[in-house]
Amino acid sequence: MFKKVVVANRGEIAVRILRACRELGIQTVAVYSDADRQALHVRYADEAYRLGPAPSRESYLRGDKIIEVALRSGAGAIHPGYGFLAERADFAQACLDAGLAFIGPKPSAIAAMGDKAVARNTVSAAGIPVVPGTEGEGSLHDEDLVRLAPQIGFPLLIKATAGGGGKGMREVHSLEEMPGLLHAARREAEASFGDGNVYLEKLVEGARHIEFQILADTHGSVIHLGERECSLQRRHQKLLEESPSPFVGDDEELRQRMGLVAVRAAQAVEYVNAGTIEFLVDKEKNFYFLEMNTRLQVEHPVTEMVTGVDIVKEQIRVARGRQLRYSQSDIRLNGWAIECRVNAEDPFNNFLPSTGRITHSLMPTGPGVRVDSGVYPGFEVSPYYDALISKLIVWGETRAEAILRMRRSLEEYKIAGVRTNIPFHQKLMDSTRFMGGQFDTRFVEERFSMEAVEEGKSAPVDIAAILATLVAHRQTQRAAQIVQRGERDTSNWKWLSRWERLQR
Amino acid sequence: MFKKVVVANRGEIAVRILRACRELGIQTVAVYSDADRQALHVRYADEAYRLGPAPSRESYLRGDKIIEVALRSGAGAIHPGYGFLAERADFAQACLDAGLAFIGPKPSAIAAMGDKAVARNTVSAAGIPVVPGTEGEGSLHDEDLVRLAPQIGFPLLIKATAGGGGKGMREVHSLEEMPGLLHAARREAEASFGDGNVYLEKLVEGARHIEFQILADTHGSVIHLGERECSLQRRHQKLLEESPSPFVGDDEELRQRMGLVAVRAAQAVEYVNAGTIEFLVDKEKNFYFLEMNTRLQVEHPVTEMVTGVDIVKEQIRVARGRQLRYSQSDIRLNGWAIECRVNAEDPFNNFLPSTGRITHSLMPTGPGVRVDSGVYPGFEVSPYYDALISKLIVWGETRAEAILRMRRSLEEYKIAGVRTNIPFHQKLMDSTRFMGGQFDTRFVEERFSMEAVEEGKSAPVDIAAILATLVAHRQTQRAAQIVQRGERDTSNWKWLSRWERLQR
Amino acid sequence: MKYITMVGDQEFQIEIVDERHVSLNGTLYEVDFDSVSGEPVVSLLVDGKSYEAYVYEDEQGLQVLLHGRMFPVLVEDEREKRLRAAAGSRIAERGDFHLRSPMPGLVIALPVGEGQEVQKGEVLVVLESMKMQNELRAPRAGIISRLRVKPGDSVDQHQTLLTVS
Amino acid sequence: MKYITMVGDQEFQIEIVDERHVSLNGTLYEVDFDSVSGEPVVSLLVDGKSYEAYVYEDEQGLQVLLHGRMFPVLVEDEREKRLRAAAGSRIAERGDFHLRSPMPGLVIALPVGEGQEVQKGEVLVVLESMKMQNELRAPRAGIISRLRVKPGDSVDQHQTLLTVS
Repeated sequence: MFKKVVVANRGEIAVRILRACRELGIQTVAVYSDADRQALHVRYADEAYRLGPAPSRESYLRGDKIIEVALRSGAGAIHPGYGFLAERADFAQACLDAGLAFIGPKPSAIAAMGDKAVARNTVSAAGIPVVPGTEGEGSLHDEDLVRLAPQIGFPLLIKATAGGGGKGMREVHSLEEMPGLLHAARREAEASFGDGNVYLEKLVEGARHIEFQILADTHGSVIHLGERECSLQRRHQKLLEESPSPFVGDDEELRQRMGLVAVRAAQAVEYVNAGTIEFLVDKEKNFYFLEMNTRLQVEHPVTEMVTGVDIVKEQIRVARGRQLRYSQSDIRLNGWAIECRVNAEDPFNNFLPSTGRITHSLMPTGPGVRVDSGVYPGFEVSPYYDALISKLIVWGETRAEAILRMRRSLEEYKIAGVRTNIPFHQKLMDSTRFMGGQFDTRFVEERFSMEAVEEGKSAPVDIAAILATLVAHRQTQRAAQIVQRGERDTSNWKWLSRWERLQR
Repeated sequence: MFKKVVVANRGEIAVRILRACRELGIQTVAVYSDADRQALHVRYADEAYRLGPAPSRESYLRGDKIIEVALRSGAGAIHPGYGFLAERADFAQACLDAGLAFIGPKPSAIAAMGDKAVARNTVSAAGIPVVPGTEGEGSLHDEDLVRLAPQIGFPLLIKATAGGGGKGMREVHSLEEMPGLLHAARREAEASFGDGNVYLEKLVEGARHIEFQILADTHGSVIHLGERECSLQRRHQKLLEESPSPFVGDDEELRQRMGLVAVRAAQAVEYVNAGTIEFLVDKEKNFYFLEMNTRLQVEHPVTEMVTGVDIVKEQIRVARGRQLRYSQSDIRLNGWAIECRVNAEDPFNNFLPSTGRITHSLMPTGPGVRVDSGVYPGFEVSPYYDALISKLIVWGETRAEAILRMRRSLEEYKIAGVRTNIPFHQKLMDSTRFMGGQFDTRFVEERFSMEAVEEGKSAPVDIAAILATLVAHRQTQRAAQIVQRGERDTSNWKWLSRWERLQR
Repeated sequence: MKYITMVGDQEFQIEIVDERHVSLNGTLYEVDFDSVSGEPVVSLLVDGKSYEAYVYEDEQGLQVLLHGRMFPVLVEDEREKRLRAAAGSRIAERGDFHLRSPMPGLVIALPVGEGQEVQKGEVLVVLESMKMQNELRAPRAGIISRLRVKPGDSVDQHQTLLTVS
Repeated sequence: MKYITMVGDQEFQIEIVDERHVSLNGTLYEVDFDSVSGEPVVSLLVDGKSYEAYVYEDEQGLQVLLHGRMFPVLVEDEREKRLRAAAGSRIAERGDFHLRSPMPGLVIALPVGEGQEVQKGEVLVVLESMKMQNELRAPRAGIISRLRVKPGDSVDQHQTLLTVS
């Protein structure tokens, strides 16, 4: 049974996994790129080894080097986190070949679910409904896809076969758009996954994105930990998740039915360890299998908060060959949890990424608040990796309490040095549609605006005016003081600039 | 029903209360001294009013000014927190007289329990066992106390009648020591509470300090939320608390019996709102009423973590005249919680207080971790108030998990600018007696040492040597560079100092 | 000191009376203003109300982020206001527009060529940063007078990518 | 650069070979040393092992706080060590001892008078800070040659309170 784990990732998820290992008394090994020497995961691990330059291809995607680190350090297992190598069957296999435990599913299950088209075929064969699309057609050329598109009907989605996280995904509303968007989607898929294959899928309108967390051990137990509502997305990137889903709500029968289907989907590929079954749910509560993520999800904490299950620790126990510590009947959803993804991007400037050194940070704390963060004051947010710098998760006895708690936490959360999307989340918390639980996957892009003013909310315009004037006044005064000083002793100026030269 | 609350406190507890109000949709008013203009409670409140200069007597103890602030701002209630005015019956009465709700018990209950001697008499009359002492004798002069001391027997404790938090408390081992220690205790009591009265109490040896959290509403319901173990103290100041108590452990019968007595003690003074009954428990599981704290406790979060009850919100609801949301049968202790008090004091230098500006702070986060803090980087820790700057609370499914989680959290927690007692807690977490739950109220002072090396723990002396040498080497090199610069252009020096003058 | 402060298109007459007093459109307020948590976070007490905000500088003036809302603000004294009124706002419409990179990244595509005419809103550059592809669009119509980068180039923040004339 | 480093009474021969290499008592280690989170927190990788510590300076040398343990360290090069050996450690035992306030606070009591003889460990000053009364004791025996404060005085950190000769 392994006693040392290599965490083959970075950022908040690497820190999350390191903490779980440490709390289980397991030794930890971090790997890092040149951009991450000072990163938290390097600081918190027992050991840390450099992989290479900043770009992922030369560092966090170098499975060979990571396995070498594991062997060199005497580790017995590798946890891939999410992204990077997490859903690469060849990497999982290489770990096993090197005699290392892979903390995740078997390579065969990753392969079966990793090719989205094969996955849809597999679960479809097991009697599970899927969204109509080109599943099971294998790799298709552009001309085939253009030919098949009208049969599926518009609007439809182009999706990367190897995809995830909205990368390589495009929405198509007419046949004319197809060629250009196919090109863009393949380009992004190739850049992100090294695989430009794409497939088509019907776009279910007014749909909710609801997913079920699965846990499975090597002794044949498969359970689900209830659902997560992930409909709040922008450019197919999730921004906010909650558990339970306000759409499923009190419909315990729907929850159990979807949960059973999720378990069956996992069983169809003899799934082991933690995984997630994603469904699209239409307004009539019809649900369709979308895909399975054969790894830990970014949004796993909301499930942890309402079930009390530490998913990462459970992953490690399963990988050690233990039985699950819970049976399905132990799982109860207690209260309500919401997660806001805090991204280094500017919501007032088209959500463009923001990079730079974090000069200051004040995190919200107190009862019912959890922050999973990978950054700290002094750390440089680089353009090499994704924009997620922290996750703010709150728990409340009810959804209303959770929303109020999230509001106060967002207001408390201060980050200086980079812009973040915290104001976006604040705006969302104030929106009546969000409060009412009335939103679908298109809500953020189509019905939400950073500029719109909610009814009944008066903007403190006068306070903004006073604040800006006080800041401007201070700047003017400071400038004036420098001039005054200069007047007293005019010879200073040349020496000041000389001094500045010395400082360089 | 009030919609705006004045928080008559500072530091972490003021922030804690502000958060609860905000999450209930209640407007908040902070008060502050000149030392606290930039404090978190001022930043987080909707309104903030200055009370006066830094010393408590001129600011946070000015009940008249605080009531004036409440009236001026249109607040309907005052939450006193702990310390300062929290246990002053006259202040509670003044609030009521001004038409303000006091978020706490009735003045009569504060008075009955606030005079420790009267309190012991009251509960004793209700058939509750108390530690032998000079209870119910009223104010005694030194000569009376010296006369009564041998009847109680040594060792004994001198305790401040108006006391709490170990202030004005002294331990006496022989008659000869009495006069000097009486003098010291009265002096400290006078300085802390404006009341130099003291009484004597037998010192129960090998005793545990175990307390029960009480909640009572205005409709006659009184429940307890289980116990807290608070035996780990230094100079009668609690340092670490946990719930449940490892001493009570699985003895559900003892827990229920003590809980019932605690409820009875509260009922004896017609108690309303949150309060705590403190017991001394000897090795044979005999327990004695020690005192009742008629306010929120520093250590309330451990109870919140295991019961899921938000005690501060419940306090506010009770003050609004609502019924308790829980009956006794709803209360279950789930898992294990531990709180470490992080004090600005140097454990390697006799725990002397440490003040200064916090230049950097990195808080532990992640699953099961809660930090209640009143400081942030840039904030100045002043000598005017107590040394508690933050509380680190963790929850685990078992005590073992909680300890492992606390260890990793303490190691992660970095504070620069002031020294803290974090290393003390780290040392405690590693001690086999703590891990085994084998400690009494004397443990820290008598059986614990920062210098002692735990068996099986090898100290990384060589790493310390390398670290120090690298730091020293850097300093030497930096100094050398400055000299080299100077050599290149000797005329710089005079201008450098001139520049420095300009900067002043 | 007197200022004319524009928040969006709302104008305020603000006088900084002394350290502790500000008048806004003739009404006097007691204020206590402090920088906290390092720039750009500031704390303001106005007649007892407590506000916390970020105040950023940009080319146009100041941006105030308060309660999750961003307010663009222009603060001027009388002299500055008169100068600006005299100069008019002709500059922005004419002359060259230099498209600067809003972040460090990798140039993925340049769908335009030198000398090409572009419409407002047209995609000029596709830039990859933080694993996302971002489209940079033309803020106004014009002609691409100069391309300074090519696909595959790594660019720094604020680096000029191309010029629209 | 070669150093003789004492941790407590353990002596280490340490050579800083280059940016990335250190030899400790003749064994070569690969190191990566960085200041993180602002002074005084440092991060050190030694042959892949990751350590984080506080390194403080005090009058005696450096203090390294590592894994919750405090190590007093003295780092000297050959020349410094020889100088110190020559000077001996006579100074500490003789001359005046100035009791400085370890923190800002209020003098509550001075149980000693000028000219009074005191024993090692005897209480010299009772100082209140952070609501706690702290007893400052004599580090060695001697005579109180000078009292610089009286009860009721507010004192700053490092302020001299009295002198023991």
